Order: sequence, then structure tokens, then C-alpha cells
Amino acid sequence: MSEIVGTVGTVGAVEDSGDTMLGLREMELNFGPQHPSTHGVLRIVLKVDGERIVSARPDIGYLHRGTEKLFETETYPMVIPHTDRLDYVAAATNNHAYVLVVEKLLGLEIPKRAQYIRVVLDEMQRVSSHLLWLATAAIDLGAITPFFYTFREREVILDLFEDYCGARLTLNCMRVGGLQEELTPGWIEKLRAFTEDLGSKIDEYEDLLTENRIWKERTIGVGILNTERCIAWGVTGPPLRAAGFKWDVRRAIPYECYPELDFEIPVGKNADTYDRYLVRIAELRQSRRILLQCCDWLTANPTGEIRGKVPRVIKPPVGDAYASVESPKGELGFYLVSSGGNKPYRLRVRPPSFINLQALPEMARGHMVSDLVAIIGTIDIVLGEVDR
Amino acid sequence: MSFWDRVLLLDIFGGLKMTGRHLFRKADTVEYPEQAREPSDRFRGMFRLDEERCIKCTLCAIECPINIIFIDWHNEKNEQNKNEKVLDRFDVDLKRCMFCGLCEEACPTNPKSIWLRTKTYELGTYERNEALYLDIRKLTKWDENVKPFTIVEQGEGR
Amino acid sequence: MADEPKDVAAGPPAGEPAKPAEPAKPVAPAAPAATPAAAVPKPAAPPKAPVPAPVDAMGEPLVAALAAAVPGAVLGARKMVGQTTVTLAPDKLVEACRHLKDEDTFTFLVDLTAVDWKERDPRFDVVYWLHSFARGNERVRLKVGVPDGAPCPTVSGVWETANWMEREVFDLFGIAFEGHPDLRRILTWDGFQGHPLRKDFPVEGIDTGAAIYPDRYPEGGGPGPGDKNRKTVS
Amino acid sequence: MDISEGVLNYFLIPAVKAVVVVILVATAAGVLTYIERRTLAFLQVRKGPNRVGPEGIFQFVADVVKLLTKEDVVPAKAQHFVHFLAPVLVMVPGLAVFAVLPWGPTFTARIPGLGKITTAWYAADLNVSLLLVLAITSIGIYGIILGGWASNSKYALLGGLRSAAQLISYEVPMGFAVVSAILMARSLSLVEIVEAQRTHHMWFILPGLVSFFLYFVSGVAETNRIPFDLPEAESELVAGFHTEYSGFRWAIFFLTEYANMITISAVATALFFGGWLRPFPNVGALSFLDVIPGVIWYVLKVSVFLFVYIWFRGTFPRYRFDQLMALGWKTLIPISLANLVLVALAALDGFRGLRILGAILWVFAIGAFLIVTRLRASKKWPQGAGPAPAGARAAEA
Repeated sequence: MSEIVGTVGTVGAVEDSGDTMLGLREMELNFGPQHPSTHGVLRIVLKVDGERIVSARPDIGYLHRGTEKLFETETYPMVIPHTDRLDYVAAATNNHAYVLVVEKLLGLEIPKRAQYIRVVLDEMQRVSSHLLWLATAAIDLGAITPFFYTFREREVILDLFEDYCGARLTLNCMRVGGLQEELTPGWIEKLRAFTEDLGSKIDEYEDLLTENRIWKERTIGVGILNTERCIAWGVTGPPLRAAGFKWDVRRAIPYECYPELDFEIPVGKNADTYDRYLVRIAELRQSRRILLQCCDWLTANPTGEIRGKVPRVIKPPVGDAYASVESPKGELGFYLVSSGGNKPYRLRVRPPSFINLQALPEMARGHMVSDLVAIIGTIDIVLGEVDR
Repeated sequence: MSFWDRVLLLDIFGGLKMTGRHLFRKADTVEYPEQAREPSDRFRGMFRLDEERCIKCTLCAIECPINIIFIDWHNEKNEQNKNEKVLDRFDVDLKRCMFCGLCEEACPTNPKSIWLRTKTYELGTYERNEALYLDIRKLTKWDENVKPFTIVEQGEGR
Repeated sequence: MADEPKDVAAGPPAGEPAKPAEPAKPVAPAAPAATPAAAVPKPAAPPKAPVPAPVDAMGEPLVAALAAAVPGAVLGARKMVGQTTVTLAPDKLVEACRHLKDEDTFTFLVDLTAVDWKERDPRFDVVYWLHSFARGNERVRLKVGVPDGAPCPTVSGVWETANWMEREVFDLFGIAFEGHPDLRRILTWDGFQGHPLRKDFPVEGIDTGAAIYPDRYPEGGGPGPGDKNRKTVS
Repeated sequence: MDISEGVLNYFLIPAVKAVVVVILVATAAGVLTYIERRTLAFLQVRKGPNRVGPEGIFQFVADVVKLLTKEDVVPAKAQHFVHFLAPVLVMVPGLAVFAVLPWGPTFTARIPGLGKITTAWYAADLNVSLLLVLAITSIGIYGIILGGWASNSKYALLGGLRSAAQLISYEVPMGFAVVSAILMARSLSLVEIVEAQRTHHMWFILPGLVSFFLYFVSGVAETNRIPFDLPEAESELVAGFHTEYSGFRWAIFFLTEYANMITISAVATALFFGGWLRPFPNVGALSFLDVIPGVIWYVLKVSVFLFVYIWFRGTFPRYRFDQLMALGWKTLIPISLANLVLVALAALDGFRGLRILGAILWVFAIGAFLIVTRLRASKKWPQGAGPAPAGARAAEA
């Protein structure tokens, strides 16, 4: 089988001769893996005609850590810290997707309070991830200041995470059957204060970017991927919704207490980078709405079980199951095959970043090198998840 | 955006106003070494072990996802001629630790005999093999290697 | 700012959760202090909920329709935790997929992966996940058994998104996809010997040597499975 | 005294001035880097460099020392000579321009040993100094292009190409804007332009509102600053034309960029903001402002522009290359031509015509601004509106 192996490692190197460089019509440009705006170690082999991209070919795997192989050697609770490191800017949703699939196979009931806290963690994580996205996407387009404003808010979220579970980034905050930790006293109040404040903060980012002519020129019409192409490429999350397709795992395949919560799925219609920006901004506002509702519920129900009846040793029955959550990047799913033991026989991650990244060549074709950074930014990839 | 908005550069001025407003705000950053921020009570940081309390059940080592806890023990007869487990080795390879806290969670004693909630995160060092490989002595008395904020005794953070 | 973004119609929330008139109890410090005990997992009492078990699903309308439309394609079907799995014959796979996509509106390939059953024959299961928006977000899982060394037909012609997923399966399991437009390794480097997600691949990894001894293992690096220099590293 | 008048006036004083200018400019550019970092930090609610010296004031010294002692890496396949030449080509014009910038009026000082010396706050008063500024600053482009090409790096090459196109395009509107100032003052000498603003009883910003705007925007583009910093576009081209430069050669590129910022701001001040003149130079009631010497006025005005530069950097995203070109050729050049015609017509009538033009422009601008913002006051930006859910095909939950 190994004779099918190609030669991606040898192409794309910078030509040696400085003399022929100007003679070439199409130039091959190595975009990454060390580049300020590839968000990690993504490498894109570009063929450019002047500055116009003729073809873009992503080359991934620089951060491959064999996480799926590792999963097979760990017992079910021990897998959770590893899931943190997939999409490391959205650890809570990773935890959530994983515990969901195990619970599904175990047939577990989750206490209501745990569901709400999970949703709170998820939505905080979504806010934090979108803020990080906004920061980096703006920096990619040359606006450096939103980075600091968004990080100011993200810091508060990370502080809240730290208060709740003791870690800021790799949270390890959910357990099969519920949660490990009860909320600390006053946590909800802190969260509510932050959430209420968040609306005006989002206005600040919008003041800087939404109507700015440069921002609009840089994003409108860039990287269009319409609904059909999105579905063909399996693209989910904000890019799909920006194409005008109202689909969100939280509504389509509801999990936890999302059916009880009132929120909208923002959609775009032009399927370009600007609409993806608007959709993410609108999602920030929707997450804020969800957080406020959860705060209300949790204040009204200050006590309760936070962990269901979990057997001491988690041994799901033989079989397989798939469960997914709406991570900030798209549909994050876990496919669990159990052979009845205390370790997963096979645990597959459906990484939204990986699948969304596939559409990059199509989105980038014909655009300029400057647009490529906008497009990479707008897909919102995290290389930890792409490469696993 | 109307034509006149464009001509009058309203978006440009709006952006400038926005950043200009921040010019006189107080900085949100802190100057780290002088104003180190204190971690929250549940913050998972440096390990600590209470050897007296530890019942040598090795559950923490079993639960560790990356197997960085090494425990050896043997039986010894104590005064009442009963078998008593004595630790030979309790090592934590801290340089590989990902601070997930599963060891603390697994510990059956109450209060916990191994815990991470020590509010100490300044683990930077010049030779990681020496300083970040903790044996029993360092686990119980690491303030010589690592500058602690406060050494939180077990369970206080809960 | 208002709570509601202006793009939504902002109708009265239909299923609004129970909202207290006023947060009567501002803080509940007493409760969390008591709950850590509750947080400890209950050791006793095995779960009362029935343990999920697979049931035969040949009778499902979707499966029956597929079996009728593509004769010989469906080898079996079962349902577990509400998820239908249809086992397909490898040679009928593409035909069945086309049927599912075109006739049954399964336009979205959610995921594609493989499972290595080391002792079983056929050794691998290639698993496909289909999603239909038109059928009310219905999902179905397809399974195809692929023996070791045998190729599996590609579905990248049916769903473009299968491209990278199949490359990944090829990379990590060594299942070659027949007719794939661009079958190269994707996560490991070219010339890597072995397929990490196979059960016989050591978790500790192998000494590929390529990085350490570029002179000994130049292009395509790494000792093959039979090489005596190949050893696991820890 | 032994020193003859000729040696003193034509050799010694210019030599001293030249040395002082070079030192001052280099220092000012260095200080400006510090000021920029601090100001940017304040705009971004952080603190910025504040460790080296009081409030970090000596940060730039530390930076320069670091850069000077750093290894100077030259890519193996670079064109060594051109690679070496490029920073020189950038730096020399960047410094030479300062010879003609009119920082202040003439003054008389008594220097022990030399007697009474009457000289000016500028190194030279050429009667074509404005032309000199335009001519010399365009030489700097060669350094950037050659540096980008000689590095034998694709990113550097792209940066060089971008800068070639960008700088040449933006010379045009800038030139037209300058010409309108020349028409108003009827002179090419910067000193005379400043003096003309005294005799005209107004700063040229009044009739030159549009000219100033064009000049400043083009100036921002000329100096490769955000939102026009495409040649070095960090997130796209890594560092653009100076990707392959390090150590003090990079420092030269860097410092020259800041020196150019000062040049552009200084010329803008001289052309449109009355140079060293105090506000309303002919209103006697404000004569107490004369306490502040002209140089200080000049520096203050320049600082304002420099702050605007930094403010821009803290606020805006970056244009794309084709959009930048479109802005230059399709917007700025037509406007600058129309403006030129307008100013020329007004200047036919001399002083009165310019006043009328100024009045019309300002009334129109302020009036339109007030009306539009008043209309806007009720409805803020359509926050988060954008895409309507109309075109959405809903999938049932």
C-alpha cells in the first residue's frame, strides 16, 4: 500500500536560483508552516500568478499526536484530559462531546442541574472561542487592537473557568454522568455580571469593525462557499450558517437542556467572510442570551445532583454510538466503539476544523494572497483539532 | 452605509473614536512579577503529598492518564505487629504533567493525601530533570525548589 | 444594548424556561458546601436505566427501501441507542451511497472512519455517517467490511468531503481507496512506515530513524515492519 | 575673530547644523518608536514598554543596542551588494530631506568665541525645497524594491513589488495636493510657504482642507503605515521587503520608516498648518501665544500628526493590494485633480478667493457632518444586523 505514497514533502520549496525567479509566470509559495497567520502549523502550498492564487493545497499533520491511538489505551475517565487538547481553545465542548457519547452508550440520565452547568460551560467556551477567533481574524487583516479588547473579555471567562474547575484552558471539567465540581459560591453572580456587560463589549468590537470600510472591503465577497458547496464539503458551524442554511446541532439534534432554552440560530446569506463575521458576532449575542437564561435557572435551582448514577468502573456495553455537539467550529462528534471493556475500543473524533479546512482550496482559488489569510481566519481552524 | 457616510468618513471617525476612548482608560494588564495574580482556590498547580495520610493505594498512579506517578511500597511490621505499608518511592514526573487533577480526584482519603490545589504555578526552572521530577522529599517540601504563593493545605480550596 | 440582536424577529420566547420573578436568593453559599459529598460518584447501585443493546433494524423503511433499490447491497442492519447501522457489501457500496444521496437526500457525509478488528475477517470496518437535512435531520450509519490489504471503493465521487477523510483512513489504517483522486498520507509524513491506528501498531510509536539518521534512512525514511532496526521507543 | 564671515556662514554653521540634524533625526525616530509603542499600548488598554528607565523612556536605546549587536544574517543566495546597498538607499534620502524642513524662523544667538550669530531653525532654505522633498523621498523607494529583490525570498519580492506599485501610485495624489499648496503660496520654498500663511492671515488648511486630506492619506501610504502597510504586511508577507534583513540593517529600515513619518508630518505642518506660526498669526489678541517659540509650535503640530499615524495603526485593518491601487487611482487622483482645479480657480483671485473657498469648504464639511450625524443619532450602526434570515432555508429543529 505504501507505494501510493506521494511526494508532498519535496514540492513547494523555494526555488534556489534567484535569476529564474522573475522569469516564472506561476510562482510556488510556501505559506507556512511557520507563518504569522496560519494559526499554528498549517502549511499551504500556493501556486500564485503574481499575487493571485492559482491553487492552494493545504498540507497538514505537523501537530499530529496520535490522540485517537492514545484514547484506546486509556480508561474512559482518563480520556477526558486528552480531549481537552484537541481544540484547545474550546476544551469544554470537547469534553462535552466525549462524555455525551459515553453516556449515550451507557444509557445514563444526567441530572438537570448538571445539564445546565454543562450548557453554561459550553456557551462560555463558545464566547471565548469566538472572541479568540475575532481577535486573530482581525489581526490577520491588520487590525491589531480588537485582539486586546477581546482578550480582555476572554480573560474574564478564563478566570471564571479557573474559579470553577481550576484550569483556564485545558479544563477537564466534565465527567461521564455529570460533573465533578459544584459551582463555587458567588460564581453565578460573577458570570451574570460578566454576561450582562458582554453586550456593550460586543458593541465595541462592532464599532471598530462592522461598518469599517476597509474591513468590509477586505471581507465582503471573499471566500464564498454557498450552501451546496458547504454541504458537499461537509462544512458545518458558522461557515454553513453564513451561507444561509439554518442548521445548528443544538437545534437539529438537541442535547442536554438546549430545547428548553430560547435562542436563535443566526444565519447569513452571502456566504462570504463578512457574513461569517456577522454570524459569529450574532452567535456571541445568542450565547449571551443562553447564558443569562441559564443563570436564571441556576439561581432558581441552587442545589441538586450534579452527577448521575455512574458505575464505579465505566464499562459501556458492546456496541457503538455517535454523539455530537455544536462546538464553536462546527459539529464536533465522537464515535465510540466499545468492546465491553473499560477502555474504548475505538474512539473517533469528527473534527470540524479538519473537515472545514478541506474547503480552503475552493474558497481561496482566484483570490489574492492577502485574502488567503482572511479565508484561513474565517474558517476558524485550530490545528490541534485538525491534526489531532 | 449611505453615500454621505462614505464621503464624510463616518466609519473611519467612528473607529477612531472607539479606540480614542480607550486611550485614557486604565490598563487592564498587570505587571507580572510585581503584581502576580493569585490563582483561584481550585487552581490546579504544584503537587503536594501528605505522606502520613497516604494509604498507598496507588489509585492516583492508576488513574493518571499519562502514567507519571510512580509508587513503590513494602510491608513493614509496626509496633502492634501489624502489617503497615511503607512508601519506598512516590515520584511525580512533573515535567510531563498536564495538571488534569484526576489523581487528586481518585484519592480515597479524606482529606486528600495528594492534591494540586496549592495555588502555585511558577514552575519555571533552568534544569527540568532535576527540579521538575518530584520525589517524596520534594513533594512534601518543595518550597525550596519552587517559590510558592501560599501552600494550601488539603481541601481548603474545595 | 438590547438582549436581542436586531436580526431576529424577537418574538416572545416560546419555550421559555422557568424564570424566577426576581432572584430571591441572591447567593446560596450553604448549598455548595454540602454538595461535595453528593458530587462523589455513588459507588453502589448499578444504573437503573436499561443497558442499550442492538436490535435488528432490517425492517426500517429506509433500510428496506435501500435493500429493494440496490439488490444485494444490504447485508444487515441493526439499531442501537437510536442509531441505525446498515452493513453494506463493499462492491455495492458506491451504488448504495449514490442511491442514498440522490434518492434518499442523504446529501451530507458527516464522517468517515474505520475500525480495526484485529482478529476478525474482514479485518476492517469502514464506517460512514450520512445525514439528511430534508428528512428531518435523520442520520444513518453505513458499515463496510474490508479485509486487510484489500481496497475499498471510494465515495469521494459521491461526497467531496470524503476526500480527506479517506486519506486519513488510508494513512492511519492502510486501507487503500480505489479510485480516490489523491490518495496520499495526510497526518503522518510521506514515507512513514506503518499505520498508527492499527491495533498491532505499538502505542509507544516506532523508531522511524528518519529524523535521527538521515544518511541511513534518506528519502521516505524509517525501517519497514520487517527491519531489525525497527524498535519501539518509549 | 579669526574665522571669516564666509567660513562661518557657509561652512561651519551648516556643518554643525547637518550633524545636529542627523543626530536629532536619528534620536527622534528612535524616541518615536518608543512613543508609538506606548501610545499603541494605551489605545489597547495595556501598558507597553515601561521597564528601561523611567516609564521605559530608554527602551529605544536598549532596542538599538540590541539591534546593533545582533548578528547580521544575509541569505546565502542573496545579491550581496544590492542587499547591502538597499538600506543605504533608504536611509540617505530619509535623512537628506530634513535639510529643508523649516522647523522655525531665523533667530539670533550670542555664542562665546564666535560672537553674534544669526541663523535659522533649518539647515537650508532652497527656493525649490518642496520639489527637493518630493524628489528625494521617491529615491527611498529604490531601496525598498532592491532590498526586496536582492533578498532572494519570495515574500520579500512580493513586498518589494507591492511597495513599488504603491509608492509610485501615491506619489501622484500627493504631488497634486502639494501643488495646490504651491498655488496658494505661489512659492516652492517651504520657508516662503510658511511665511505666506502669515501674509494670507490664515493657515492653508482652510482652503486646503481637501488638499490636506489627500496629502495626509497619500503620506500614510508613502510611509507604509497601516492601513496601507502592504509592503511589510506582517500577517501576509511575514515582514515584506525586510523579511531577510536583520540586525542594524533592519534597524535602518525601521528607523527610516519613522524618519519618513516625521518628514511627512513636518511637510504637512509647513504646507497646511502654518509651520512654526502660532494659531491665527495675525490676531493681536492672541499674541501672548508668542511666548512659545516657533520651534515648539512646529514640534507640537508635528506630534499631533504623528499621534494620528499611531492612532490609525491602532484602529484600522489593512487594505488589500488591488483595493489600495483602486483607492489611489480611482478615488484619490480624480479628487486631487478636481481639488487642484478648484484651488487654482480660487487662487486666481488671490487672497480673497482662497478665503471664500476655505469658507465654503468648511461650512459644507461641518454642515454635512452635523446633518448626517444628527440623522444617525437615532439609529446607531445596524449592529449585528447584516444578513437577514430571509434567504435561509430552515431545517426543522
